[in-house]
Amino acid sequence: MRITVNGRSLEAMPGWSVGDLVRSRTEEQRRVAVARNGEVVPRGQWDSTPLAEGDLIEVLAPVAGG
Amino acid sequence: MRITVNGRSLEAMPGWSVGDLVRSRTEEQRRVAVARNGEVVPRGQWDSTPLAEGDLIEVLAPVAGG
Amino acid sequence: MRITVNGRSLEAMPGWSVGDLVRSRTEEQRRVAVARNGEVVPRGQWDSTPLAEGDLIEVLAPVAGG
Amino acid sequence: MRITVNGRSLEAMPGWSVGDLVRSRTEEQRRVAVARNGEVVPRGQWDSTPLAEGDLIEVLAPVAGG
Amino acid sequence: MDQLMIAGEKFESRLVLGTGGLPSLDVLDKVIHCSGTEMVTVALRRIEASTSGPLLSVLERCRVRLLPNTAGCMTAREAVLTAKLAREAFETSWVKLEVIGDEHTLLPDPVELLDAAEQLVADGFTVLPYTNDDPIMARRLADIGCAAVMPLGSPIGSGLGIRNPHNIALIREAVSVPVVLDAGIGTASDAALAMELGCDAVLLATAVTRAHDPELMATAMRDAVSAGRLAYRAGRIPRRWHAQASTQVSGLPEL
Amino acid sequence: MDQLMIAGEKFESRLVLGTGGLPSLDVLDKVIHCSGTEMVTVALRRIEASTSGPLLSVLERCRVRLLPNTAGCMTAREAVLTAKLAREAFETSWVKLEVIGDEHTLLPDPVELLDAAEQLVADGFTVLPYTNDDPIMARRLADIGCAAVMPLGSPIGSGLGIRNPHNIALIREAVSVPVVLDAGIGTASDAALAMELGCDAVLLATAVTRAHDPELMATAMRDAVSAGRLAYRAGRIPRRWHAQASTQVSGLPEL
Amino acid sequence: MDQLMIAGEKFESRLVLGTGGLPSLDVLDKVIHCSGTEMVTVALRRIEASTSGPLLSVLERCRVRLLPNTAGCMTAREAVLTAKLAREAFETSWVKLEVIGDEHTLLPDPVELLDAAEQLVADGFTVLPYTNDDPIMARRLADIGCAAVMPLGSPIGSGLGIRNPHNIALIREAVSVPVVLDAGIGTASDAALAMELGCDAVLLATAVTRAHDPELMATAMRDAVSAGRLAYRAGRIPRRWHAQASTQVSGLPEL
Amino acid sequence: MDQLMIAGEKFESRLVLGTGGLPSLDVLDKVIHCSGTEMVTVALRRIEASTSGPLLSVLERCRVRLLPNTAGCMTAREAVLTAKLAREAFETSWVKLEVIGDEHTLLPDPVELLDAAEQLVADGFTVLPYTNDDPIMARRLADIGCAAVMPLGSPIGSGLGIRNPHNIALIREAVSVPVVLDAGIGTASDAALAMELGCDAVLLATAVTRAHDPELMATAMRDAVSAGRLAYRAGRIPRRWHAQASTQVSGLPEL
Repeated sequence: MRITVNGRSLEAMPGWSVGDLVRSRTEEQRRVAVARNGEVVPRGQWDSTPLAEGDLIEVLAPVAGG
Repeated sequence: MRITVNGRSLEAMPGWSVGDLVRSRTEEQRRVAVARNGEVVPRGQWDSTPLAEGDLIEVLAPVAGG
Repeated sequence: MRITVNGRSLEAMPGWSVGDLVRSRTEEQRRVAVARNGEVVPRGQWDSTPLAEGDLIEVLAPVAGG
Repeated sequence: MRITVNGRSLEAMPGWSVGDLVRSRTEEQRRVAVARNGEVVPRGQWDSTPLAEGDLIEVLAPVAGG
Repeated sequence: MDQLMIAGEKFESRLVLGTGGLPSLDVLDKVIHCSGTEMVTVALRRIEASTSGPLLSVLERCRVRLLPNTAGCMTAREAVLTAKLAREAFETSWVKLEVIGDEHTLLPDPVELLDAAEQLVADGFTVLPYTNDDPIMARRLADIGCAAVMPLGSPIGSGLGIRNPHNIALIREAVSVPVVLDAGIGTASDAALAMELGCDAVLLATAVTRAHDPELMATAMRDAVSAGRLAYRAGRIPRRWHAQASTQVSGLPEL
Repeated sequence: MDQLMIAGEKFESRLVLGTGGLPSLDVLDKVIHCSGTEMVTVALRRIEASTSGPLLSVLERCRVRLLPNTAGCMTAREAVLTAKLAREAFETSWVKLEVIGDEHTLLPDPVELLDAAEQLVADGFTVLPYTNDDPIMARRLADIGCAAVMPLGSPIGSGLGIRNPHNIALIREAVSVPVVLDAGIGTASDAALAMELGCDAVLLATAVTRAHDPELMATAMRDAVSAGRLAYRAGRIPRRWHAQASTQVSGLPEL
Repeated sequence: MDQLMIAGEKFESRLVLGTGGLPSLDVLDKVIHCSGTEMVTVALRRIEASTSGPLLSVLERCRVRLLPNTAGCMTAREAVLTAKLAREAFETSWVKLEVIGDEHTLLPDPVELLDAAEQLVADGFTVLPYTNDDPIMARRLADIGCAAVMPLGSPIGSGLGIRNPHNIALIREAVSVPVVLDAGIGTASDAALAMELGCDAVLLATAVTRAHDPELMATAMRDAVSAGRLAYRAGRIPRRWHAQASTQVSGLPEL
Repeated sequence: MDQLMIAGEKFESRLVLGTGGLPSLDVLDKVIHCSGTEMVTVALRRIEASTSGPLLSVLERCRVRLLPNTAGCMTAREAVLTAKLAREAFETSWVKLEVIGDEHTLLPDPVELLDAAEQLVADGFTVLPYTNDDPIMARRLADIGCAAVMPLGSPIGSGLGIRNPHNIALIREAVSVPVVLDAGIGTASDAALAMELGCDAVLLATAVTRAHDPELMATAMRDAVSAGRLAYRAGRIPRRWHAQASTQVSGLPEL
């Protein structure tokens, strides 16, 4: 199942959820936000949100800003 | 038939047209423009545009402007 | 003996010194300065400096200043 | 006879005048001014002003200026 | 020749003159003549309040292009209707588009302005919008098809000159249509500065019409716009922190 | 007519042009012609370094008054001697008196300047001193008999314009002789501003001679000085915090 | 006490600090401490590019309110989505709303900004929009329910200070919500001026983070904001054309 | 520590306060306390016109150094005599040397000032001259042995701020003694700017004493001088024509 995460295309494990994806990227999940196909995925729905073919995912975290 | 012309309410002669009204206000009709109920009345349609009860008419002419 | 003190002409007691004059003007003599005919009269010489006919005396004291 | 002309030391012909010197420098003598030992030598006195040992001469001419 | 081109029209003069504020219309033709302008702004008001007779005879005699404005409008609807009435009255599709957001500052309302500009462009008008000095707004106005952009120097009639030259220069970078500095000019050096910043023209009214001597000031503005434009084309010297001698040092005598 | 009068001499043009800094003398006559100037500054240098031939033929052809300067002098003694040599060479008792206090800023030295000015006035010269923008200095120079005062706008050749317009206006209040803004002009609006502040003339060199196109800039400066002078005479509008409508509000339709 | 109140929240400090541009995060807590700020801006980026760990531990230690921004967004849609993601990540509904119209000037796009602001206000956000210095735009943003308006002094990171103080003062007259001067501050006097113009606070980043010594500059900005606010409250003296003696003339001796 | 050193004396505060112009002396100690100053100016007047009692008790209680001025003097002779009388009265050889050339502008007279300064230096005074903003004058005053130079920002009591920052910066380059910006400060940002230009201290009176609330303004000035000094030491960012992002672009999501 091909999805795009932070601009890079990759093969996602079948059955993976947004939560699985986030955990695969960082241990520190506080302060992380996820957008899926242009919509926010609230933290509470990460595990109940399965990844689907062609998903566009952005996994974001804090940086210093002006 | 009561109409409002340039903000003042008045009794219009029955059967009067926009053209009659303009001529009653000025000999010099060049450079004059007329709005009726928020729409332009083109010069060519002045005489074929009868006044109607409650019409809001603005008869405008040039002034110096910045 | 006529002298001028701070712009006003007056009759000085015969035998008066600069010190006598200053004391007649103020009890608080600290911070006071005296000019006689365009020269400073140092505090230490007030009593040994007699007034003379026509003296121009300025008795000055502090004010707030910019 | 050594003199200094415009900052350069040179041997002047015996008997030379300021006028001789100027003529040796330029045909166009209009608009030229001469200083000798810190004094102006008026044009009219060029020929009657002999050069002397150690003279400091400045021969000046116009330039564009701000 | 260095001509101004707006919507395919050529102009020798880069000064657009507003006619409002003159003590009397008697001097209008002299003022127009002294200014050398080829385009003047006019407006429409209720016929009882108008002065059309003398005004128009002067303007026709002077053979200047008329640029009707929409002064006093505070909504896109009012401005669009006023522009259409002006097209009827003055037989021109050119319009100085003003949509005011506030009666104290007479500053333009960007939202209503963009709305009105889009409608008028779609209706075939040649739109010259009076706008704030925001480069992004200027680019938007150009993008929707305005024939020029007319950023303000400062509020109308304030005489405060160009408060933000940096923005005017950025507007010049941002758009390819002509930039006309409109509003705020107080005196000649303001107009010259506008042109030095790269403006293609200057529009002013009050600075001339309410000057102590309108004719003299009209001449001053003619020369100021010319001076500023020539200086812009001539390429000014760079600014230096220290001095640079204007008379050669070489050959300096020892006196 | 609105003529400039210095030491009893009448001038139509209020622009005095410095000739230093031109890439070549070939354009000098064109530059002078475009600027409309009637008086140009010149200097003396050692004859080997001079360019008198071409320079003078141009200046004579242009029929402009020559104003020799004392550029490069740092003491009253040098300046006075230079002025006397210039009187010989150029057959004029007019002098632009420069006594410099510092080689980086080329700012005038007030003490040496006053000393030199007094000596030259006593010797019958018509003295036009290049001075700082201090109103008290200007008044002193006028009081000792200078024919005009020439305060700087900013350092020579810096192109920084008029750094302290307030002082220039105070100088105009302080003296009755002509005030000539000298040094610092970078572009046309600077020259216009100088005249609007009440200066009687502007002296500039670098702004024109080192511009990308000296001829165009010379024309720009001619117009700028004219514009600024006319605006000064015309009487500008007051500055307002808020706006003032330039189109009448009475008769505004309800649309 | 003279506290700043935004959306019902009280602040002792009137300085909002942007954290971007520091050479390293090691000095962040010192800089925050020196500045005395109680609110700092943060952003979201892709997790690979982020530095969340150190950043957040510092910010939590400093106990400052976080103000997420939408920097880099060029449309209302991007900005609204970014604000919602930030609400998730930072658990705050406050947002510094930036919608940029141009990548060179980073100036805000008024149309997209108003659109985004309306959507976010409707969604319950506390919206602090980064806007141009147009008083009409500021009033519109306040009217649609923004908690404050944040007009620019000049382009982000330019250090050009407040290019148009007149507009900032007009904005202060035009709205009743807090006015936060955002962008363009270069040095301490710029921040003091912002407060003297009536701004309720100053937001700056680059001026501190890219200064040669960020800690010293942070302290400078703390004092500058305090100085400007106190001066605003103290009521400055009027400007005079001439002088007014600061030492009494009465009693002056004749020496 | 960053101390100010004048004539071998150390000062923690870089603000020198003039005491003239207060509505009443009751607030003087509060004003001095709020300002944090360590040196205040005083003057001498005929004893009938004086207020010495309250004034001196306050000043002694505040333990501030007294800096007598020569305000009102128009010749070197008057100024020198006044300085000597002040030395008697205040038992200090420090003097703020003022020699005024004009009663409207209260601008210093360079000729009389130099003359007086030379006499007083020769007589062992520590001379702090109030001078114009001419770098050459400043250098001459330093060269003859003044302990500091005190250039004006604008006329005394005018509140016009620093009319020519360029000259103040050039003065800082020109002399090695402390530079104290004296006269013209109107509000906090003016004082901060003075320090950013490299001044070592600021002397002001009217800005505080005639403010609507002198105590608040005294505190404002304390913070402003601190802010400007810190900013000067911190090293400000360069000015840029365009913007520079304060939030990283790398990692920007595609939303």
